[in-house]
Amino acid sequence: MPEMNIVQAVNSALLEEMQRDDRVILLGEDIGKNGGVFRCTEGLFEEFGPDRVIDTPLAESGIIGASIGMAFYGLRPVPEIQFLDFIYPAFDQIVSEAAKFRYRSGGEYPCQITIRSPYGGGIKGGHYHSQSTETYFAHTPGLKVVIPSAPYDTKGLLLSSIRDPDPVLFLEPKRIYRAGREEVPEGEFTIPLGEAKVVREGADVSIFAYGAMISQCTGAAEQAEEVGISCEVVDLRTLVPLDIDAVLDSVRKTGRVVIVYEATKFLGYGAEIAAILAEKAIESLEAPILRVAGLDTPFPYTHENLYLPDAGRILDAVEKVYSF
Amino acid sequence: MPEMNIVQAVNSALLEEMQRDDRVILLGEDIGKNGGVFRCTEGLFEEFGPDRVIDTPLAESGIIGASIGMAFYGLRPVPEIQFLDFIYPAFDQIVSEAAKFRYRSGGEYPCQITIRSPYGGGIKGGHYHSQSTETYFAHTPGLKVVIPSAPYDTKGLLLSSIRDPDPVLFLEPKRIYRAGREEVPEGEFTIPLGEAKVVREGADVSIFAYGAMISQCTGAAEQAEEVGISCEVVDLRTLVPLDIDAVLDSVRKTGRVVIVYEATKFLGYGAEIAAILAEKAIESLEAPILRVAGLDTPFPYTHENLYLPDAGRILDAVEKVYSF
Amino acid sequence: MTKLLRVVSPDGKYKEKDEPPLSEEELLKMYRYMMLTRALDTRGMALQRQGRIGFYVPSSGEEAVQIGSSFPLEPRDWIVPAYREQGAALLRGIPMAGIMAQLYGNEEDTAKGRQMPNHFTSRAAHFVPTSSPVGTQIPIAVGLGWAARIRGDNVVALGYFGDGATSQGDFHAAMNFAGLFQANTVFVCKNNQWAISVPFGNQTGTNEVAIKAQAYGFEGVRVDGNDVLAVYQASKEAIDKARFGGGPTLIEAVTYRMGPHTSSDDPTRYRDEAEVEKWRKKDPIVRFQRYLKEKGIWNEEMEVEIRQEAEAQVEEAVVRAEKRGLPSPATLFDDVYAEMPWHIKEAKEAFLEYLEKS
Amino acid sequence: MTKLLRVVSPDGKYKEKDEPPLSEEELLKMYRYMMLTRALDTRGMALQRQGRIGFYVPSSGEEAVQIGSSFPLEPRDWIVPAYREQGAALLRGIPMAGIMAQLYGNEEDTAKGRQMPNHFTSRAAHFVPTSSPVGTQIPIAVGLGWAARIRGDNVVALGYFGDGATSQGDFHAAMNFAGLFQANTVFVCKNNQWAISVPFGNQTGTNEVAIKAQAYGFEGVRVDGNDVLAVYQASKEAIDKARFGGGPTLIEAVTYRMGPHTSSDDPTRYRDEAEVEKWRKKDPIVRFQRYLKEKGIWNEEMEVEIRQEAEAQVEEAVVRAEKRGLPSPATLFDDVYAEMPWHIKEAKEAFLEYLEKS
Ligand SMILES: Cc1ncc(C[n+]2csc(CCOP(=O)(O)OP(=O)(O)O)c2C)c(N)n1
Ligand SMILES: Cc1ncc(C[n+]2csc(CCOP(=O)(O)OP(=O)(O)O)c2C)c(N)n1
Ligand SMILES: [Mg+2]
Ligand SMILES: [Mg+2]
Repeated sequence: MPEMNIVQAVNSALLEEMQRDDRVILLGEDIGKNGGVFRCTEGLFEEFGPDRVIDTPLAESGIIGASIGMAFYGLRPVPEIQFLDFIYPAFDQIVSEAAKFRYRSGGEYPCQITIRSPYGGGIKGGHYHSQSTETYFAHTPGLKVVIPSAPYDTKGLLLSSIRDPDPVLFLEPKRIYRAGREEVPEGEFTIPLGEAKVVREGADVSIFAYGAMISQCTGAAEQAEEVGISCEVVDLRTLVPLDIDAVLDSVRKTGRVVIVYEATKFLGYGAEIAAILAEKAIESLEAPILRVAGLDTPFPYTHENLYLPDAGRILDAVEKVYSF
Repeated sequence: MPEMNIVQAVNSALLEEMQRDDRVILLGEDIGKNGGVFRCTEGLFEEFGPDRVIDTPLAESGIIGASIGMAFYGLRPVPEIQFLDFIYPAFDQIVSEAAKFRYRSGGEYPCQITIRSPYGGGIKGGHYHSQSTETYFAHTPGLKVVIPSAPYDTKGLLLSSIRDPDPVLFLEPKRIYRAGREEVPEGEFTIPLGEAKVVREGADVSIFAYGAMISQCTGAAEQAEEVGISCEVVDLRTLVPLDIDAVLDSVRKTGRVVIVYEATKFLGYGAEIAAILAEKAIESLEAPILRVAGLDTPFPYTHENLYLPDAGRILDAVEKVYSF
Repeated sequence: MTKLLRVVSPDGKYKEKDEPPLSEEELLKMYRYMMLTRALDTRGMALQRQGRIGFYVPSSGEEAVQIGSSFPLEPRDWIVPAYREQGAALLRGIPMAGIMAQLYGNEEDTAKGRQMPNHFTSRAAHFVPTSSPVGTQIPIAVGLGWAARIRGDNVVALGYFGDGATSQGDFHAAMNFAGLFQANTVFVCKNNQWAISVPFGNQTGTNEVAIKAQAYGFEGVRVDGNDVLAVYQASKEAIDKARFGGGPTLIEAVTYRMGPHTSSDDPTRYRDEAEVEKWRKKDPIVRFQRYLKEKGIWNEEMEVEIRQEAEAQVEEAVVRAEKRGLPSPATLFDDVYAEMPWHIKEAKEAFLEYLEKS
Repeated sequence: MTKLLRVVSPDGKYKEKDEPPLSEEELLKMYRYMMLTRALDTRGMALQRQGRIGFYVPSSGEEAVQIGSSFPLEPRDWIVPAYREQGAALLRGIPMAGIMAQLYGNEEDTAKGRQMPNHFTSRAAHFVPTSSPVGTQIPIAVGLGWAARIRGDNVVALGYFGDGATSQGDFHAAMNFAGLFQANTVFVCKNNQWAISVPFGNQTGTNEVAIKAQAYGFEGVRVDGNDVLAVYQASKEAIDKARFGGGPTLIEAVTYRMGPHTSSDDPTRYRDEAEVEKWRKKDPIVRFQRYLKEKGIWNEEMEVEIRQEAEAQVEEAVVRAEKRGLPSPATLFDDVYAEMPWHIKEAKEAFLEYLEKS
């Protein structure tokens, strides 16, 4: 099995799916000749030509709106939004249109598109190349939201997303695009949406996270181990639908919870996890639920490392819930 | 003191503030000659003329973008978005621009605009004249979010919003626009942002809500009283910044919590309240935190009454947390 | 000012050389559908006033645009509508019973009572689900026409929108994509002079819509929207052009919204009755009737028959709709996703349990 | 095709009657600022390559557009920039030290290190905080110019954007509002032929930007963007017109992005060196130099002096910036709102406590 980083895993998934299914078509800004600003679509323009790998004008609402129409026609568009921060011209198309077609047509108009977009901090991108605004989408019924944290999962989840009959927002943690390689199968291979993954088992504290935060969490878990705290790290992988069983199973075991996400804390995705636990698992809880998250400010530049949760802050929270 | 409904309270606040401060200017669709589709700006066009009550073309991003520029120039724009459901063409202007100017200019460019918009269900408006998507805005640092539930508060909060140096999203629960009248002062009178109001005191269960849900909650509280459960109903009034003291005070007293909101349950505003309580008040909690909310589906038409929380569903939750 | 195309003059006169090659049968079909649309609108407003349906959006005055522009379409083509396209929906083959079920939001509504009246949808008729947000449908129409072009199919997408919609960013993005990628898309702007209370003169700094196509490198045409044959002619040309790889066209159909914006609107607040009166004299149905008479294929008897048949069709659908119950509450939870995820399932169960209990 | 305005030919020749009425001093000021901008860009890229700053957006090749268009502005006027307007920022009066502090995101940055390099802001200079999203600045420029008009002030807002930005919905909404309300706004489209890797020919179906103004009922002009006097001339006219109630103008300045899109970009992936070479020969600084020489107000000595002074100014700012520390972590929490709400206060306290501890 070849070793790949996340960029290569994305590329490999796209390449294979386009070979397998000629309805799959890519469109976005700078994805053609340039191969994407992060090179995720490298080589695909050469392979499939300008009718299947389309460099569009600079208009996200055009990209998503056209993708919806293409999906109705029977194509399988996989639009790219260059950075999640730039998705807002298409927000109306996503939340008012793509998300609602199946419902408002009584099931007659599914909207099978997979919107890929790099997101999150850690590349010194400041305000507009760093944000994690998955809440906007996870709060919108009709959309699925998927976020991988490693190359293997990236490929398997992206293939599932493209084949999924519902609109999927597939967010790629750009900070770890090239952070490491692992073995990724070539050929047919998928990972079902809606299944979390326990990346590290533990008994004392459950840490729930996704995307680039996973490695920070496992880092913290290792440090916690040294001081005698056993952490379980659960990678949610799919934010909608959430794998509720994985969450509850872990909490029933540990009774202590830390939720980690890069987004602004207030109403970030972790708020929903905490709320679900406050409803369904209050009797299991032995400590307050702590959230280690981005600050409730716009995303900064110079001090992004202070803004973003890291192993240190996570460990701090783990110790707090453990010693509560 | 004159009696007013919410529409009249909005109108009165706008009229007086425009008389007091000639920098205040209104812009939006159908707000001039037509007086607004809900008549909130009735008579103002006649009073202040087309330079201060401006009927704009049909482009929300133009309305909000222009308002931002006007604010920089020194005006105090109060743009109207005809229905919250139609705010998305302006979403980028709101979340990427208005919300971030103060921060990204190091404080040199405050962005004093108050965006008014009717929101919420209950008028048989289906998908696009009914939604409660306050989460999108409450999750965006830099914005304030205000939602009144009665005429008196409407006027006092709207005046505070217009004078507030930060961008405010002022959401008007259209379902109760004309639901009832109460005495509303004429002339100088404001209610500070960030202060919740206990609309009914109680000892057993805290109900947190806002907007049109308040009357459903007090209705449920009355019914609960009959079966011997004493409910405290807290009207949050300002969603950002949240009045944390009011929330914690109530929970410390009752130990049991029901949160009510019309929005989609998943990641609705109540998720944050639950998450805050799971962090700060877990020792006070004597029961799971229940949320009575809109369904996790797009907003329906025929069965909107089933979609929306009502006194019955709220009472059901109250009984559950009470008897836990 | 772009030249205004016209085939039939207000008094029904025409030059033979201008006439599109339509058979008598086709002409009468057009007329029937215009009458049917008018009958539906008249009844729809009445039903709303009587409190039997919750809301209505009349299209009176705009029958010629709807029927003329959608008449040249083939079944494999697509319509991407705004909310005032009931005439096109009928012509496209959505049955009157389906229209009425949607207006009532009852159990027979294929969309399960999920949208306000006038938000029609049909897969079979290639009529894309209507949306309320103004302008969002336009890029979708481009996507359909573009997909057809990419696949090499001679299929066209026709997108409708109003004069107000031309101010939206989505109009611009759509036009620009269509021009650049030569999508098989025809844009029909129903310039009915009003966007709720805003007259066209306050919508944009130009005094026409057609000229806006120049910003995107393709043709804009202006047509008398109350002349069904002129609309047909322009649309047929544009549709054929798009079908065979000639790229998009923007058609501005100059017409008038004779009624209120919707049943919730009171136009006397913002427009003069005199203006309405002026346009009422240009009624597209009357104009077409005069033409048919001029051609000798219309008479009073026929008129009565067509009117009665239209009214009967509407009446029958009303009777049927009123007999139907509401969609079951359980349907509220369907179709959010292809498969119901746990949180919706759980909510559904709790909900049905609660409903039973209460 | 809209006529391309030009004052100075590529070899520096000109007709006296075409020359704008600028003094020798003014001409040299322009030249100095163009040279200063070039010096900043050269150094900025180098600093990034050396890892001393994190990112840079060069404007090389676009000096004439920036300086020519902002030169006619008065202090009370406003600039609403994109991210490639450092020349205009300098001319507008943001000191080089301020520019450098922003690039370093250090404690002297008035925006407290909160944005990426090249996102300049200054209230004193009426230079609206730069944003990354393409196009969002355009409606804001309209709001400023419209407010001036409403208040009856002879104040102008000048909004910059690229050719790529013309595809965005916000461009459309802005142009439409400006045309309808006759805002005191001048739009300067820097058509540098590229939007990252997308050539202008793949951006839209027209082969120019200026024509797009017709869709909004006002004038669009095309000017040789590498001819600072032509840009000045067109901008001066448009600014005066806007100032005195004549409404907006769209200026398309045809120029070329000589460098990469940003320091993160590798243009060899998508464009031919031959094309760059062709445009390098049209370097706006060289052209202006030839003109000044032709007029007899330039010589080698002066050139050396101007260059050295520019470089020295940049160098001094670099030295200063590198001596400054980072903004204090506590500043992270300021300026979200005018007053800090409890949840930010609480996070700040916890955060500072944690920092101290660790
Ligand atoms: C994005 C958006 N903004 C506002 C509205 C409210 N609204 C509904 S219809 C309408 C006017 C539309 O005018 P036009 O496009 O001319 O179509 P017409 O109604 O005349 O057919 C407005 C403002 C909306 N539906 N969507
Ligand atoms: C809304 C949005 N989409 C995408 C991007 C990513 N992006 C940054 S600059 C750019 C190209 C801009 O081209 P143009 O407007 O011609 O300006 P130029 O860079 O040539 O000065 C793109 C696609 C962005 N910043 N904002
Ligand atoms: Mg209209
Ligand atoms: Mg460019």
